[in-house]
Amino acid sequence: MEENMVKRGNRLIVYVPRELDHHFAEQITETLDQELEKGIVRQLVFDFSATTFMDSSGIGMIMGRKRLLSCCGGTVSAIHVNDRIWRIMQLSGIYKHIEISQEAVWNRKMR
Amino acid sequence: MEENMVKRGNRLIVYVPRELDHHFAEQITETLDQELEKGIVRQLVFDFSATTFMDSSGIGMIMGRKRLLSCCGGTVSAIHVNDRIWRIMQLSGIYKHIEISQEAVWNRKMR
Amino acid sequence: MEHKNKMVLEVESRSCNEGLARIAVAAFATQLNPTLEEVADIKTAVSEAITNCIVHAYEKETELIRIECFCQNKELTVIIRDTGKGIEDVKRAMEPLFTTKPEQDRSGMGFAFMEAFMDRVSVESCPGRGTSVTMKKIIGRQNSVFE
Amino acid sequence: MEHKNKMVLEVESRSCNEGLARIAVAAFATQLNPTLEEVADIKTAVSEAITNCIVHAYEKETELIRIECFCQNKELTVIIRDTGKGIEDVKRAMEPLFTTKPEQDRSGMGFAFMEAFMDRVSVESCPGRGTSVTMKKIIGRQNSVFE
Ligand SMILES: Nc1ncnc2c1ncn2[C@@H]1O[C@H](COP(=O)(O)OP(=O)(O)O)[C@@H](O)[C@H]1O
Ligand SMILES: Nc1ncnc2c1ncn2[C@@H]1O[C@H](COP(=O)(O)OP(=O)(O)O)[C@@H](O)[C@H]1O
Repeated sequence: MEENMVKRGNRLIVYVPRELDHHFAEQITETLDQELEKGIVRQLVFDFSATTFMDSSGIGMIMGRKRLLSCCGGTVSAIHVNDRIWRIMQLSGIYKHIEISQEAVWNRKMR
Repeated sequence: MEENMVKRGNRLIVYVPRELDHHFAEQITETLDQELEKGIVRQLVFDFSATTFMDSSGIGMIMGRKRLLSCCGGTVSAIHVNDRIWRIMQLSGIYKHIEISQEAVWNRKMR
Repeated sequence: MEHKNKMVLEVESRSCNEGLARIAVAAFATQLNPTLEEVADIKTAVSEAITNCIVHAYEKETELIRIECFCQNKELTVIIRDTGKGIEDVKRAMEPLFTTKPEQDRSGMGFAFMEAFMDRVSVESCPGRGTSVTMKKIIGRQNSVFE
Repeated sequence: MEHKNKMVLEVESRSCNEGLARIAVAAFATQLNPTLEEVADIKTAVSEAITNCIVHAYEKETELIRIECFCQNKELTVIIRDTGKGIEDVKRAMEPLFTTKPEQDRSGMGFAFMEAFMDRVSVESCPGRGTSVTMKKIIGRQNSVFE
């Protein structure tokens, strides 16, 4: 899981897996919270470029991290979100709490 | 199904579906035998370029058509067969009865 | 001619089986010629109901979840049954944002998503004995919740 | 830590369910990290056993086929059960090229393929009461029949 996170200063990018359900949300939370507890991260970015499926467990995972970061003024955002996932984020109301960008991936990096 | 067969003189090409199991073998047999009964076809070609799965029902279907055509000196062949399907044909011994070509598809036609 | 078919799937309440259940139900739905959007709707709804069995019905225990699928002409029915904890107040449980496990990052949107993505959702539950969630969707009608 | 999991799938004996059964068993096998070759082996073996239930066990009837999958560490077990016609002489039935339905284009290679692609195949049958085929395969050992 660790190879799916990249830290740059106080910014942490999480590369979300292909399917973000309860199973994978729990795995991400476990590693991510260890990182967040260090208290350095202020900008948390979920990169959805590889993700084709998400359900309400994904929403819960993101909102939970948002709550953790809010106490210290940190921000959470989701980038490279496809149409389907954008609509799920709309339906859930999470778009009011985090920044969401649908911008396509131009320069898809090798990870 | 009919759009998956092309007749040119006494030659009939059957474009085999993605998965050639008992279900699809029965469907092909139904249409194909109507054509073969007309007694014109002498060269029957199964084009496997789109096919990724085949089991023993596919072998049975091909051997059955081979028997039909043998009475009138007709031939059966399989073209654009991938590695997996080629091995299945080997295992079954069908390679002794029909001509098999693994040659890749260079000029993949739109069907 | 009428088209009918049936499938029953039983899996253990392990989170690694959530994806398996989605794939199997989506494969069953294929015979109704669904659009990609409809397949995604079905997968989301199934994922919500299966997750609820794992998280709420059985909590830490490994028990069986039963998924029954039927189709009749254009209608798909999926019933997801557990023999777990049950729900005291179904009406309240189905309210958007209601959850009994906020500390486990549950969003309370599970039933809301099932209702958004399927045509009909009904829940029967008996506290201490289990829950069954019945979901129906007409395939090929193009009534996406997003339109 | 030991890895264990279980799935039971029941489908009607319709030929359109052959693909469904392959997909579900392949999805179950995913947790063992199979190679593409191993997935293809499993799909072929499952396809043979399911087809036999449809063609031989139930003939024209629509009855249920039960597919049980287990995994324990690296070993996958798939059991396919029908309650159909049964087999009088199992040893003979398993001989390559033996078939009771040559007129229906059966090749007699069904059991031979199951044995070629799985590590172990055992068949129990009771004439008039049904058949069960148990297949086992160790995943990740790279013992392809083709090598
Ligand atoms: N199968 C179930 N067994 C027991 N309780 C359940 C079940 N499904 C849902 N519930 C209850 O209903 C509540 C709302 O469910 P849901 O809308 O899916 O949100 P969430 O799963 O995020 O809590 C859950 O918090 C739980 O208390
Ligand atoms: N599930 C089953 N129920 C009854 N008979 C069976 C079953 N499976 C196999 N058989 C018998 O065993 C024979 C050999 O099976 P198989 O090797 O799969 O070849 P095929 O299916 O091509 O006939 C069949 O022809 C049939 O008589």
